[in-house]
Amino acid sequence: MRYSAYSIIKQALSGNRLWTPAWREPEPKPHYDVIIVGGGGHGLSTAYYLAKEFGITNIAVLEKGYIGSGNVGRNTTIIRSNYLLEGNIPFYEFSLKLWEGLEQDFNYNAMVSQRGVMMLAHSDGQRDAYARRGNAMRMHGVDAELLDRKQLQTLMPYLNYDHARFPILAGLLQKRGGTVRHDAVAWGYARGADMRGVDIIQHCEVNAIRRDEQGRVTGVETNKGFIGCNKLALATAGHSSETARMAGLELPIETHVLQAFVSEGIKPVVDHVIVYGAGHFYISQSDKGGLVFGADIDYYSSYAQRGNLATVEHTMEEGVSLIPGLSRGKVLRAWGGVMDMSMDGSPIIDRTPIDNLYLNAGWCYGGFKATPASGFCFAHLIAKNESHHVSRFLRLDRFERGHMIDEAGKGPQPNIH
Amino acid sequence: MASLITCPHCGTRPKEEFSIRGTALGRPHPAVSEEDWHRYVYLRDNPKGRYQEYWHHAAGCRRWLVVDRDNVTHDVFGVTDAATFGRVGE
Amino acid sequence: MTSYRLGNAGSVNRGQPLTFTFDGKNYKGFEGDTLASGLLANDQMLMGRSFKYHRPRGPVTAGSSEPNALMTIGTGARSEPNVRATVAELYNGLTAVSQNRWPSLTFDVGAVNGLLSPMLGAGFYYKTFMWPAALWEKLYEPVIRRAAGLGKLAMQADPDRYEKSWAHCDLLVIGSGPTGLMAALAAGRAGARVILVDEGFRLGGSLLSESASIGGVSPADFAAAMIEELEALPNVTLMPRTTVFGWYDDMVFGAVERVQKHVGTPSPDLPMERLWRIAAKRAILATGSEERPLVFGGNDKPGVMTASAVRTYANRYGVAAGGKIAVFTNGGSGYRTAADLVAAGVDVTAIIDARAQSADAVPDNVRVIRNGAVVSTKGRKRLEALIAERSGFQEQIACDALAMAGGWSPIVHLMCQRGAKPVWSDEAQAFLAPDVGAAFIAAGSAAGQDRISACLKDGATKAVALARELGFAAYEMNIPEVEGEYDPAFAPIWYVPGARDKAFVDFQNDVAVSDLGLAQREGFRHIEHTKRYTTAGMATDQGKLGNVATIGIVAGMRGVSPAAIGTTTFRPFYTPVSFGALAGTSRSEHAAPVRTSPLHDWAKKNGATFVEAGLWHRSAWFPREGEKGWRDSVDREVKNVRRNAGLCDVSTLGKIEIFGKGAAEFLNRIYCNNFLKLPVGKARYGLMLREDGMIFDDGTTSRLSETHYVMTTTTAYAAEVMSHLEFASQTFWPELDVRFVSSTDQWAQMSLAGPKARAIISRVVEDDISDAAFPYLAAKPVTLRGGLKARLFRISFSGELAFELAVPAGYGEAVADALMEAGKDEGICAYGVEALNVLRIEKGFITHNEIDGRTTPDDLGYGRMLAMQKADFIGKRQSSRFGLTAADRMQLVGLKPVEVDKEFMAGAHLLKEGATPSMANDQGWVSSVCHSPTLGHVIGLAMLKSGRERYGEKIVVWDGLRGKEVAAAVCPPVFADPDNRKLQE
Amino acid sequence: MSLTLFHQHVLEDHLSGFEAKANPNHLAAIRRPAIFSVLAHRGHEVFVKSGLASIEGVQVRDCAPGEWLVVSTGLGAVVMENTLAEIAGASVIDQSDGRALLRIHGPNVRRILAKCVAVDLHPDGFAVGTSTNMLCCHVAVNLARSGGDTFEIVVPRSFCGSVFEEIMEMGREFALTAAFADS
Ligand SMILES: Cc1cc2nc3c(=O)[nH]c(=O)nc-3n(C[C@H](O)[C@H](O)[C@H](O)COP(=O)(O)OP(=O)(O)OC[C@H]3O[C@@H](n4cnc5c(N)ncnc54)[C@H](O)[C@@H]3O)c2cc1C
Ligand SMILES: NC(=O)c1ccc[n+]([C@@H]2O[C@H](COP(=O)([O-])OP(=O)(O)OC[C@H]3O[C@@H](n4cnc5c(N)ncnc54)[C@H](O)[C@@H]3O)[C@@H](O)[C@H]2O)c1
Ligand SMILES: Cc1cc2nc3c(=O)[nH]c(=O)nc-3n(C[C@H](O)[C@H](O)[C@H](O)COP(=O)(O)O)c2cc1C
Ligand SMILES: [Zn+2]
Repeated sequence: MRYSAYSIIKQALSGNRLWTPAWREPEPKPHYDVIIVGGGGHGLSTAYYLAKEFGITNIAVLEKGYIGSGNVGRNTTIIRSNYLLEGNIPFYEFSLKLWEGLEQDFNYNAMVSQRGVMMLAHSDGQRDAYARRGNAMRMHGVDAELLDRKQLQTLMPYLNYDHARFPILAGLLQKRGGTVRHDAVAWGYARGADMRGVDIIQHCEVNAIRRDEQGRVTGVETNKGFIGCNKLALATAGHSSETARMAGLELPIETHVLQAFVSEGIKPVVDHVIVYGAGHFYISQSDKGGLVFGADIDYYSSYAQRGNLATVEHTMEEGVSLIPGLSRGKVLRAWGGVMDMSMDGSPIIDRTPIDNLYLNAGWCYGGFKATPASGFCFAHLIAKNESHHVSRFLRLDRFERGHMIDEAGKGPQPNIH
Repeated sequence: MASLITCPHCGTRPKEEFSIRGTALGRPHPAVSEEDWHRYVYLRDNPKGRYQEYWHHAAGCRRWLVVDRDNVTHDVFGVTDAATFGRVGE
Repeated sequence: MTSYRLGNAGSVNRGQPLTFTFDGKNYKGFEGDTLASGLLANDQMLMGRSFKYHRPRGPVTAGSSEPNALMTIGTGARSEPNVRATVAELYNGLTAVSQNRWPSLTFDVGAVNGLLSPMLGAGFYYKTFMWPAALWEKLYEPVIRRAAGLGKLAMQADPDRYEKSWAHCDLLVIGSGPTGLMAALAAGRAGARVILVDEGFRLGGSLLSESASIGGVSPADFAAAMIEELEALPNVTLMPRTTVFGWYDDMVFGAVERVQKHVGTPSPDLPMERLWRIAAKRAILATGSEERPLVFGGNDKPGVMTASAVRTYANRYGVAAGGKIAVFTNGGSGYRTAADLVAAGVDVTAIIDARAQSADAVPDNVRVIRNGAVVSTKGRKRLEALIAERSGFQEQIACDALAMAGGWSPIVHLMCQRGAKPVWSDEAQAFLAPDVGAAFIAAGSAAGQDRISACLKDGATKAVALARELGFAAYEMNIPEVEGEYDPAFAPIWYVPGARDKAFVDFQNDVAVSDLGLAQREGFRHIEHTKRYTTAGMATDQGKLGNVATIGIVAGMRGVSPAAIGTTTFRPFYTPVSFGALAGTSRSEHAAPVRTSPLHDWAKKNGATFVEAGLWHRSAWFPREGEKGWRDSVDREVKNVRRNAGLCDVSTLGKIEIFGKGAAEFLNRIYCNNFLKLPVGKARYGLMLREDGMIFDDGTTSRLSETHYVMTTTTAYAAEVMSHLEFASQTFWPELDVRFVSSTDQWAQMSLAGPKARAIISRVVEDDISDAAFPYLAAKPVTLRGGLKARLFRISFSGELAFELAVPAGYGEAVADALMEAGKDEGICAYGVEALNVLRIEKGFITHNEIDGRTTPDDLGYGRMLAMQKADFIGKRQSSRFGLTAADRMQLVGLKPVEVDKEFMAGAHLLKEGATPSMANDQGWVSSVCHSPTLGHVIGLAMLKSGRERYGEKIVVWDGLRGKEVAAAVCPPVFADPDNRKLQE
Repeated sequence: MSLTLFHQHVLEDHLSGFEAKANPNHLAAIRRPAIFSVLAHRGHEVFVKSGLASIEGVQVRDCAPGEWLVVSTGLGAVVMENTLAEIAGASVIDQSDGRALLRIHGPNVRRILAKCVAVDLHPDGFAVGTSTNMLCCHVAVNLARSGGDTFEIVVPRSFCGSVFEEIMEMGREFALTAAFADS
């Protein structure tokens, strides 16, 4: 069913009784051309683009929980392409372009809101680093502006200019950055994929990967039985090491928990996405009025979707330090997501040494914004067996070759990227 | 775990006193193969469940500890000084 | 206006009247009232508007699960939005205003949304606002965003203080009803350290609201006696006004105490709120149970409340919820409510009981409609009547309040925050607390006990068991006789269909049964999908009232048991917690501790401007009269250092004392260059790599004796380097005899640089520091004239003849003064980190601008330092990877503008002449830039592809971000004294 | 030329302005304690520890296995240095200027310190004489119980101003006062 204002009025007149499911609940077929493990943003968008752009529709997406139960449903919804390195900028910019046309493309309003992402600098060194980044973006045709303190004071008068421990000196603004409604992304891609014949199978957990004598992947064992496939694509985010291990593969990834928070609904006060450079705090306000924010990870390995009070407090300390006016607001809910922190902080979209096995992983806390491009490039890789040119650097063997894409410059310690 | 860690030297302390480094791996012999070095520096078993991890008691005794824990339930099974970890009977 | 205050009922202090305002109107209440009870006493039932449809709303509860009666309390910087009037303690002068309405609470334009409600059902926005695409940004989104939220946040700095505290106990008891009081007393008498918390401003929980006789006295008097005994026990801490909001790993509970939320003029010596982290050996969940609303058309009219709320208003606050109150019940609670109201003299029009029969006692003269149901309601801003139905016949019953009793749900929230899910019980028709192990157990009503007597017993028994487990000699408690308690048993009904009006499950978010149906039809069948699609349970009350009904109704629609549907995930916070409390003192200037140098005061009196460097405040430059800006000062300082001498505070550099017979070998493995043969009395520059072959930090290490070294690190990496050394020594090579301790704070360290440095220092130091006796890179203990022991290093970060003198921190200021005095005739000046930066750029020395975690020694021209012949050093094996040795890597170069009056800035990128700016053409970037007073123009350090082969090449410094493009010449990265002649002088 | 050099306490600026009269809850900043780090080398831990225990007029504070701070308000740094130098198997370094010594006591001292440290200081668990490193007001310090309701905190000098101010803030509700003391 096509969604529009017309369909809403028409359905309303018939008591909203005739709406149909956004996606089917099929039983798995014995065999698919492509099986995608993981019904998160990346798995669903991969299925969508495979069907829509590359003509492959005999696909199953297997999700162990409900679709969107992973990180796509628990992130702080920030989208941007303000990266520094050659391996990342073109990829994230491609993603941002796809976001810009997404609603029309999949006929679902995911509320892409290009309200601007502001990254604040609190020292000369940091300002120089942002200048370097802004110039790198500009070189690639990506929008970037460097604002000084005065301009910031006009744009965001509520920030802490006068009593800051770390003064606000400048800000790197990407106006085209912003937020997207997280759940709608999963649902929109799911609906779009389902309409094109993709089987979305929820509550179907992959427990093992079956390989033939040559070592080629032939299918997966699940709680719903064996399902065969020609190609197997892993898009399991924080669980990547677990699923890759089923094929005997060890990854440059450690799993960590990141918390996120939402405040009570309040009237609009924060118009942009703001990132605090003296800490790690980032914040935006949802269309319902909740301030959505987060900061550092909890630093220890965790597969539990919940975090620690010390990190909660630390987040609020940074928040109130940056925006003193938050103090009398109230935090409503905290949750966590488990993330695939990679060894250089950048993702992997690649074939693996194992035939028929494709990998999409290592998104750390930045993979939501990548959802469209990740799906598109992964679909490209699966369909054509070669990397899309914007994802050509995101290779699994880059560490062995010494071509790390280390945006933070922190080296091989995943929890500090 | 993640709220309180019992340091074998200092007693029970809040997470804030520690910094965390990742899997408690042994550093390979300097002469082993490229592949082994790559594995040590970049590849991680990253199991879901029982896990040994380096924690540094930065605000306490400044000893590196190995925290043996479950990364799903967050139960802690034991905390040992890293210098003696895995060296029993050495 | 009629008064709904009842004769002498309740425990408010009638001797202490209070005045307050709501929406500008004055009201009177009493001490002990909540804002809601105060308003109800004045017949002000309308207290808020719902989020989506702006429906008029009154309170549904008398507690913390309130979804409707949210207001903004206080004014200006002290105003707080979304306060639940049902728990806000009344104080004199309180001002409250209603929210989410325009222009007023009684007349709210936003209510037109209600007319459009058929089109605004669950998820409508996902399906529309897409055409034309351009309108989304311009029209739709701004409109949606403007409708967002409930109250307004003033966004001003908070004038009040907040603080945090730890607490430790054997037993934490959460909730001070009959269960919690008995538990606390049982363990307290046994000598255990007990903390009893309750979110209420008075301890006693439901005892304050119930009518019965416990041990011959009223529940409230019984509670008072218990509290008196508890207060007298030194090992028991009572914490009213404290909400436990979260249960974290290792039995740490987060709680927030509202220290001064209830006072008109807060004391500056006390915090507004205090955050508690309670580390408990054991805990008892005695949080009671929540009465469920019933779901029928128009169940959200102001005046429709839970029966226990109506009872609480009457029994505790002495307020009648209405003049004519009807009761809709599925269990004993409705009858008890009717009885209490009748006893207080309130008119009860009817009890509508969903059940065919029951054993509950009916108060005299009250009509009971059995097998009945309320199908809909009349009235707009206040309930006027209800339509009851029995066997197909409908009847309108006039009433201005309706007490609904829909059964009970144990409050198990906290126990489910660490992953365990509550368990559906068919018998209790409720979700019960999960088993989370022996350390944290539920008791009383939270554990499904339904009578006061049972709660008393359960609390006592469980606390005794826990206390004994911890080794305390606990004795069984005498459980007082309870008379006149009622039976709260019930028979669930999830939904009464039949009305045109919406039947709400989530009041604040306006989620109605029809939305739940739509979600099921559209495939959002998993309860988490249902929640996310309809937003049921996502409002400020987090579905405390409505979630169980939602689950029951969805189960009904699907023809399964609620057990098959399950609950959504329970998360902190139990009730919303202020940012302020969670942030505590760590905010604004106190966001992080400040580190001050021992030369801070010296710099200050010399007029320094300070800059933050990590946690430190460092002197940046020293302006003098007549200088127009910082550049003037910095230029002067630089020139003076090159011509005469300057004194710079370098105390912030990390200093690590390294001891042991294994220290030499250890350092040799830590640094990529050779350290084994460093002689005693000498310093050496070293590069430390990470294991991946990239530079980690640099600095000098000096050998003070065979087995004693002192290492200096950069200011920024001091802590990391220390941890790194400890890591290496404790985990890699514990067999090496080496020990460290930081002495950063012990020393005031000053760099004295410039051609006249030696002359000046020799006036202060007794030892011979001639070039022969104290050559370049000498490092030795010295004695100052007068006898003070110090350390002197002949190292330079400026390219000039320079010394670093370290003296015990307490003498720092005095020694710096002495040096300034000694150098007066030589023209000494103080210089700051800005001049230091210029001096090092002129000399081509690197900092973390260049070592950004992606550079190898060779990138910086230090390739020869890599002592690959060493058997081992950190970073050795990964250094030879292709990507780290490729010929086109970026290498450190210098840059000079082709036209000397042109300037460029750090952060610019590099392009070949004539190349268009694009990623493919990117040749590198500028890492450090300064105006060089020595050369008279801007100079820069840059990382350039194959840079060392390109000296002499003309290159474009491209700064599109700041609209600048300048031609520059690539040159070696050393601008001043390339042959190091000055260093050797 | 001989120099006469004045020694500055790090809290010099912070403490001027505080009333001289000590309230029941009081914080004293000790003017010139001698404080040394002692590090035992491998295999010498027990020996060094007993050596330290035999020195009179000093307090030995536990930091880590084989690491102590030796504190004295009576002995001067020179005497202390010479005494410690006699212990074989130990490395010793003067930290008297690198650390400040704060002594806080009073009936509410635990309530105040509970806002500064996470460690349970209940008298039953934290006996007189106990000492250990811990986080206090976001800074790593060494805290010791030196008497019934008396605790001593050794704070790195550069952080001392921050820690002092924070403790005073936490003591506000209990009218905490502060002053210098010589011992
Ligand atoms: C708190 C938080 C905040 C974040 N904020 C941002 C942000 O602001 N901007 C941004 O760009 N990114 C952000 N991220 C990162 C982003 O959410 C993730 O990188 C991204 O969602 C990961 O891709 P995904 O959507 O496919 O993952 P997921 O949604 O996690 O999908 C993976 C799916 O695989 C399923 N799965 C796993 N194992 C199996 C198996 N064996 N069988 C079947 N199914 C399986 C999981 O159940 C899951 O649904 C944030 C992440 C978190 C946790
Ligand atoms: N479960 C049932 O079926 C049922 C039904 C009707 C009445 N009752 C009655 O309810 C009473 C139950 O007694 P009880 O002692 O178990 O509970 P209670 O309701 O008397 O006390 C619970 C207390 O816990 C506090 N609380 C809840 N969550 C908190 C938190 N997170 N932090 C701090 N405080 C919190 C509440 O403010 C309340 O004061 C009995 O009188 C019983 O008869 C039970
Ligand atoms: C961007 C965003 C906004 C959210 N806003 C709300 C909100 O307004 N109210 C709410 O209860 N939860 C909100 N949540 C949190 C969800 O309820 C939920 O906690 C989160 O998606 C994680 O799922 P889980 O708690 O079921 O594990 C929001 C989540 C996200 C990602
Ligand atoms: Zn320790």
